[in-house]
Amino acid sequence: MMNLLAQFDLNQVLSLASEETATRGIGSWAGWIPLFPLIAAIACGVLAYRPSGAKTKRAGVICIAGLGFAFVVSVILALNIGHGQGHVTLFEWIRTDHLKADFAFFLDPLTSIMLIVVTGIGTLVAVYASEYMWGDRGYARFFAFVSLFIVAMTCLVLADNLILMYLGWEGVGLCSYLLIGFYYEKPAAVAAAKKAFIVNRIGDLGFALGIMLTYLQFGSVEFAVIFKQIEAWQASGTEISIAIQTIPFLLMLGAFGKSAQLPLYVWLPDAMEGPTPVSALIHAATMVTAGVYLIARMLPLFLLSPYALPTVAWVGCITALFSATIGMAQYDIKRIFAYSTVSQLGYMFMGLGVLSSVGGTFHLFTHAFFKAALFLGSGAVMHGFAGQLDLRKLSGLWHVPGWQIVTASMFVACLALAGFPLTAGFFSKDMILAQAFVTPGPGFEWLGWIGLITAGMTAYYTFRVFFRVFMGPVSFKPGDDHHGVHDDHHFHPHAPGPAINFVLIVLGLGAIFAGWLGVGGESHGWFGGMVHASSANYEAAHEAAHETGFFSNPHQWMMLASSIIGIVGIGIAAYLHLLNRPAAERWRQAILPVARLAEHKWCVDEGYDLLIRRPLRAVGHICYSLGDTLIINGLVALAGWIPRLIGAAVRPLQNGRLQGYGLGMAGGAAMLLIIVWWML
Amino acid sequence: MLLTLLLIPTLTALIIMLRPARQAALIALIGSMVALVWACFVWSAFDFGDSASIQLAASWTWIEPMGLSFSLGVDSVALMLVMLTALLIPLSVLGSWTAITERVREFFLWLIILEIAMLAVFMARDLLVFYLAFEFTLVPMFFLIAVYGSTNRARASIIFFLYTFTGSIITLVGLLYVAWLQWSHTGHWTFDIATLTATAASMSATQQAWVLLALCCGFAVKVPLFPVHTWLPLAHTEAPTAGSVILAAVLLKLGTYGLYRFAMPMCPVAFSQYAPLIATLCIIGIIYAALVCWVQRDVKRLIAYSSVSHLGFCVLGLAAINTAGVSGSVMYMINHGLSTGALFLCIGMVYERYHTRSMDELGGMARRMPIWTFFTVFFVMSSVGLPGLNGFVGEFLTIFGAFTSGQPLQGLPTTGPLGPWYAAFAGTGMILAAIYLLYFTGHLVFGKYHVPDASHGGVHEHAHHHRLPRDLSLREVLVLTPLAIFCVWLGVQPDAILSRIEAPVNQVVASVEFANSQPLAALVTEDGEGR
Amino acid sequence: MVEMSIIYAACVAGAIGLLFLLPRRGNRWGLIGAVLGAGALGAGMLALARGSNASGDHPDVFFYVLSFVAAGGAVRMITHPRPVYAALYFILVVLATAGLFVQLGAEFMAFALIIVYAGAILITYLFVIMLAQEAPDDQHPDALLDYDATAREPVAATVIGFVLLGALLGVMYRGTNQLPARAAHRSVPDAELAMLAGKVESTLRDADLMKDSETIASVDPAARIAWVRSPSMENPRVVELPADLHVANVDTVGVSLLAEFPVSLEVAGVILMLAMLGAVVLARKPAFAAAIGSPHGFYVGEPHRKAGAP
Amino acid sequence: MTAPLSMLALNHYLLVSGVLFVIGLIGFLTRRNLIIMFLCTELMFQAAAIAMIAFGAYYGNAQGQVFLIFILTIAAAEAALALALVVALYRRRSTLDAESWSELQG
Repeated sequence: MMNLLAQFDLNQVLSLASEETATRGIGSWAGWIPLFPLIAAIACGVLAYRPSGAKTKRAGVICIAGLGFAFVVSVILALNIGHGQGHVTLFEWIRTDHLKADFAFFLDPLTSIMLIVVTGIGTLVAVYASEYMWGDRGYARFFAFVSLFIVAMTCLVLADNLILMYLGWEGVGLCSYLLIGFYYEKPAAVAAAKKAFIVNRIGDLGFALGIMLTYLQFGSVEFAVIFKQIEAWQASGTEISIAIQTIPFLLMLGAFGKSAQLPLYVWLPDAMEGPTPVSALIHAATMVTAGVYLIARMLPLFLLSPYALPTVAWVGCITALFSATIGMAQYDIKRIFAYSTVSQLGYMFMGLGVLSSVGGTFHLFTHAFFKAALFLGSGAVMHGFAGQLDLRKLSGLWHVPGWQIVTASMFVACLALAGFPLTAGFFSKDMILAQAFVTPGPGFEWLGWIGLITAGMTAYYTFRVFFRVFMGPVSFKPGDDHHGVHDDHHFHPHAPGPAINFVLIVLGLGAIFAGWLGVGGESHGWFGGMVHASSANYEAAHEAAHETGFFSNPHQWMMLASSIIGIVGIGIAAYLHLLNRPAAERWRQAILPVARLAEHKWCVDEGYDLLIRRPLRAVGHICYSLGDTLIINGLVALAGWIPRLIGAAVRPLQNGRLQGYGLGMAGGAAMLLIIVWWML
Repeated sequence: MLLTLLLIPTLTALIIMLRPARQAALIALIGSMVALVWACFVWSAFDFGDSASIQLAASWTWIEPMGLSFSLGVDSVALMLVMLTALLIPLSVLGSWTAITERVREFFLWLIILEIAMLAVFMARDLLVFYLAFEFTLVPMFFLIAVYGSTNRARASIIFFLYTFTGSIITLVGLLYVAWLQWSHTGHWTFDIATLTATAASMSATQQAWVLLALCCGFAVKVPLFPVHTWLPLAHTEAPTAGSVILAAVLLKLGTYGLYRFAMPMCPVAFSQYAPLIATLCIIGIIYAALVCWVQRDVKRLIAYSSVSHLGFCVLGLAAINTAGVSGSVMYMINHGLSTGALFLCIGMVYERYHTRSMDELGGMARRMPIWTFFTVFFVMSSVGLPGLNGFVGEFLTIFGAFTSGQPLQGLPTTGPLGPWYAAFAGTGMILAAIYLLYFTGHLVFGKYHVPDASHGGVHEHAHHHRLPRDLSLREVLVLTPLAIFCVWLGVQPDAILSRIEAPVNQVVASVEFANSQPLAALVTEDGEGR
Repeated sequence: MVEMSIIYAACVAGAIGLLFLLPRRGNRWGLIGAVLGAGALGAGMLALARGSNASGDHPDVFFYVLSFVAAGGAVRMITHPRPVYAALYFILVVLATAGLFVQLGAEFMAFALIIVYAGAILITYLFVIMLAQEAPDDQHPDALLDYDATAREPVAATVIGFVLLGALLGVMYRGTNQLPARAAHRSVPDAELAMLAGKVESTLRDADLMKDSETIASVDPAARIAWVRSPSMENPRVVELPADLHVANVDTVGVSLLAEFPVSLEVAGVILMLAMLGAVVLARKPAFAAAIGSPHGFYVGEPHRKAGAP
Repeated sequence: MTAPLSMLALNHYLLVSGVLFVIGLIGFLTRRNLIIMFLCTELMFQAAAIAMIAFGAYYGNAQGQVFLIFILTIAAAEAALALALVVALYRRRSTLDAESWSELQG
């Protein structure tokens, strides 16, 4: 922090000069971004432990201030950096002989985008939570953890070397553990928190080994050095060794762990046990996108090995399809949106995989908005209806007074998620799918078609929720946790307050207009420019491939196809869940076995438990009972037991009879004499 | 200078014996605080410029013909461990202020004598002084467990004593063989560690192998390496809080320090030959202990097994024989001391209130003891190895050392016998650590609040009317805060230690590499020629 | 050299013989045992004799008689069920040994043995046997006690005994030729006379070669002359020793006892005194212990009723 | 003094002494009557005495006999004490059986 303060001078801020001043000067502001949330975290922490902490709203205010300031700084930085880069070293962290890892920040357009998303959504969620969490005993504690989370996330995004990114990586893991387990008296929440942390840790191991391998191959863990080395190799055309090609796979393991992709996605649906603002912030917009950011950041490294990106693409695609199927069969609104997040993350990975880094990151950007809106909307519903989240027990909220804003924002967000034309989701998803059809790669066409089908499914389950909950006849049953005092029969939901409505409106607008950022201009508007200027840049040959014909130009063609698919999906959802609800039940009966299996999440959780957790515990038991107590302690006891055994064997010799001893003595004498005789 | 550091606790012990039992705790605290201050004074007097050489050396001849001399001296690695000991003793004295109700004077007496023994071990420059102190640490620990332990303390203390004692007897044999070899060369007896290391390094590979086996027997038992670790859980569950803290924080480090000070420099060729074997033992230890941890119901036993698993990392770092690995292992010794010591203190505080250690009877402390929860979760995160806290640096460097040892680094070959696969398997230890420590936190800290009914809700009535408040008292917070501060400081600024121990670590690694690069060391026959 | 193989055969035969002789219920093989034993001893002697290269003449016939008597007495002693007879047989053995001593020219010791040993020690044994006589029950007082009638582990004892004997003899006979060489024939016969002034004086006075007033200055046994100093003359006069003046066995023993082992003599005296004191204390009645007030003292406890009785 | 003993004669006496000694030993080991056991020890003394005298004669000096005197004193002392003990033991258990005294066992 020392050299940070030295460079801060006021005129620099006012000058807002162009890119070239965006070197050391403005870059040093990056240090402020994690600092303010850290101060907020410590302040809220202190508040949490003072008995009066829970009574006042001060914690919420501090947190919003901290995050807001960080957001402002990141916006200023984004405007200033433009397409340039910035670097600032705060202090030396780990220095052994040649392993150098400092607390240093590296700024480039990709980082700015991520910063805006993280701090922006963070501030909005903080505002939302200041009202939503009011009245809860751990109010200050909640905001302490949220601000700590933003600190860790910003460190992750701003890191200039892999080890600092690892610090952020594990830091967000810790905060998600603390926040999921926020209601620590609910055993389910504690178990979900533990599950999240452990599954993340499995991914982190892959990430750590990846870091070590990069160090081995590149001699350093800093991006600048790594990218320079890669350019040098590409220029000189040196052959890429197998070891370097394995690095992306290890990093991928970390990314899939954090962004809940197929093998390690099980923790995200359970993470819904945490309070809804947490789900919105961490498990929809920011933390889960860390994996996408990692791959985007290290794209040049991924490009080195021919198989890395296709694997990413295919894993993303399969996860998207898989979780979409589960999403369609769930009843808990938050679980549905959790599976849809997993599926949309699949899309982002697919985007990166098919070399449409712009598409992937843009989808990340837009998804952050409308998914946060969806979660906060369902949070408002849960808050209003005393924890009720089952879509079979809620209907027709549109007509209930005070809920119109929530319904409107939910409608817009659902449209965006479904990929309805001209909404944000539409543009980003279309980019990914279009690119899938264009980039040459193993089975990428199939990728495109599966993507289209999943888009349809997404549209269906999104509007299934919307039509069930918000449209149709007004009938609802309240949930079980009555922190609202009144009992069942004359329960009337209390409408969300101004803070929640304001946040929902902002996010709703974001869901619509965010799309326009990526449209226009030769390469996907402002957003495309930013991404191309960053390390995630890929001079795709596809620019040239844009012939003029409607069908030959993938984008126009894809826009048409995906909008049709979207509308069809919405139509089916409308028919089944609005106009003819009993028909939905009949259809379900028709495919009952598959439906019930999907409701049980294809028994993946039970499978993991059976295949991994239970055997490991069994081995633990065996090791403890057999290994430690029996064998090792047995051996120790044996060492003690042998002397006793020998003692017992020899005792009868001493039987007190005089002549016995005489005999012994005579025998001994005889033996001696024989020996003497033998020796003579 | 160093002798006074030993004399202060001796003086304290004397005063404790003279003064009435009521004041024993206070005198012990003052004495150990003075020792800590003096240790800081030693730290300032220590010139970190050439931290590899032995400084502040002083020696008094003890038995001239035998070459025995009471010589003290310390290099930066030993200084770190001296500081760790000096820091932990006052904290454990403060930690067991109200825990001990009868025979108070002897308790603090044994604690201070233990401090003397530990300081002597780390400061010894003479083989016999080292060995004497190494053995002498067993005596106070034995009494601490045998007299102040819980239910079956007698068995635990006996097993603890005999187990470690037999191990270290074999080490003595190894050390004496080296001393004798030195005598057969030069004709006069000396037990100075530097000269003995020189002669030992010139031994033939087979001689070194045997000496290494002997040394490892003693030190492996002390660091509980995999097959010989069963004494630790027994000793920990039965030891009083202060006993477990010191046992976990410092006594286990005697083993790793011994390996670092004796095994590596004295038998470099054999060490690098058998390093893969040692590393495999460590990895088995890590995974085995972690799995066993996961099924424990007794909290202290769980943390004891976690120490077994963690110290597996520490020795793995040593076996990697490169700067990153060995400095990581030294960092690990200090970090593990801080975080596991603190965890034992936290458990001790709960034990003082509810007198139970089993997770079945106890749980959900977060509701009633928020401050305690903060500290426990903090130290759990530190020992899980969360970056930003001290655990991470040690763990990452040891695994990093294992990963890069022996691998060509940008073309130029590096020395070291291990490889990426060792690091990969040791890495699973990180996951297992998360599993069992979160299992522990999930039961004890979070979850539903349930308490053994006998202790009527935590406000505990001691025979001596120490009414302990439900959450942590100021004294207890005072015990834990310095440890927390150190954890954060070492996590964020590990350079404070890393840069200081760089020189001695490089020296040891260089000596091992040099020995390996030599043509097979000329066979040093018993009659001494053919050097 | 001695024919060792015959010796060992003799040992084995002797062992078997003795085995048959040892007391056991319904012992019918006694006679054969005795014959076998005697034969074995004879064979042993014969083996010694045939090994003729041992120089020197054979011991005369008395030796054989006495040794057979001694051996037979000893065997009978350990095989006879009645303790009194055993003691008496032992006295026979002592007498036989005394005879052997006389054979060896140690007359004094022979008689000492008979007087001290047979006379005193064994008589004490007989006293004790009578004192501690235990009659099994009143009806038939002379029934054999169980513990007297049967030998305890006869086989093991005999085997070990005779193995010991074989080894002993083997070592001795192989070792005897390595004995330190004897001094050549005694250089000076009757050398002890130099020290036995009294004896010389009394013989000379008996032979009137010395007047009462004279005293002997010194004696030179080699030249068989003695110097006598009489009050009347300055230098002593030489007196020729009578031819029949020889040193008897007693004299040599006396001289050797006092000249070479004076300390041992004193120690022997002390031992005897201590033994006497010990015996007195051991055999005292409890009253003595009560008198000195120590409950334990050497009090040996009440005499029990017969073992087995309630 | 008679002529010194010849080697052959010496061997003879040693044979007799050995035989007597062994017979005494076997007697000691087999007879269960305490008194007879002690008597057998006396016999062993006797055997030793023969050997002593034989060697004395073989070497032509009286040391053998002097030593025999000492053997006799020891035998006498031993006999006295042993018999006192036997009487005491007999008083305790009114039996002379050696088997009855076997408390000193492991």
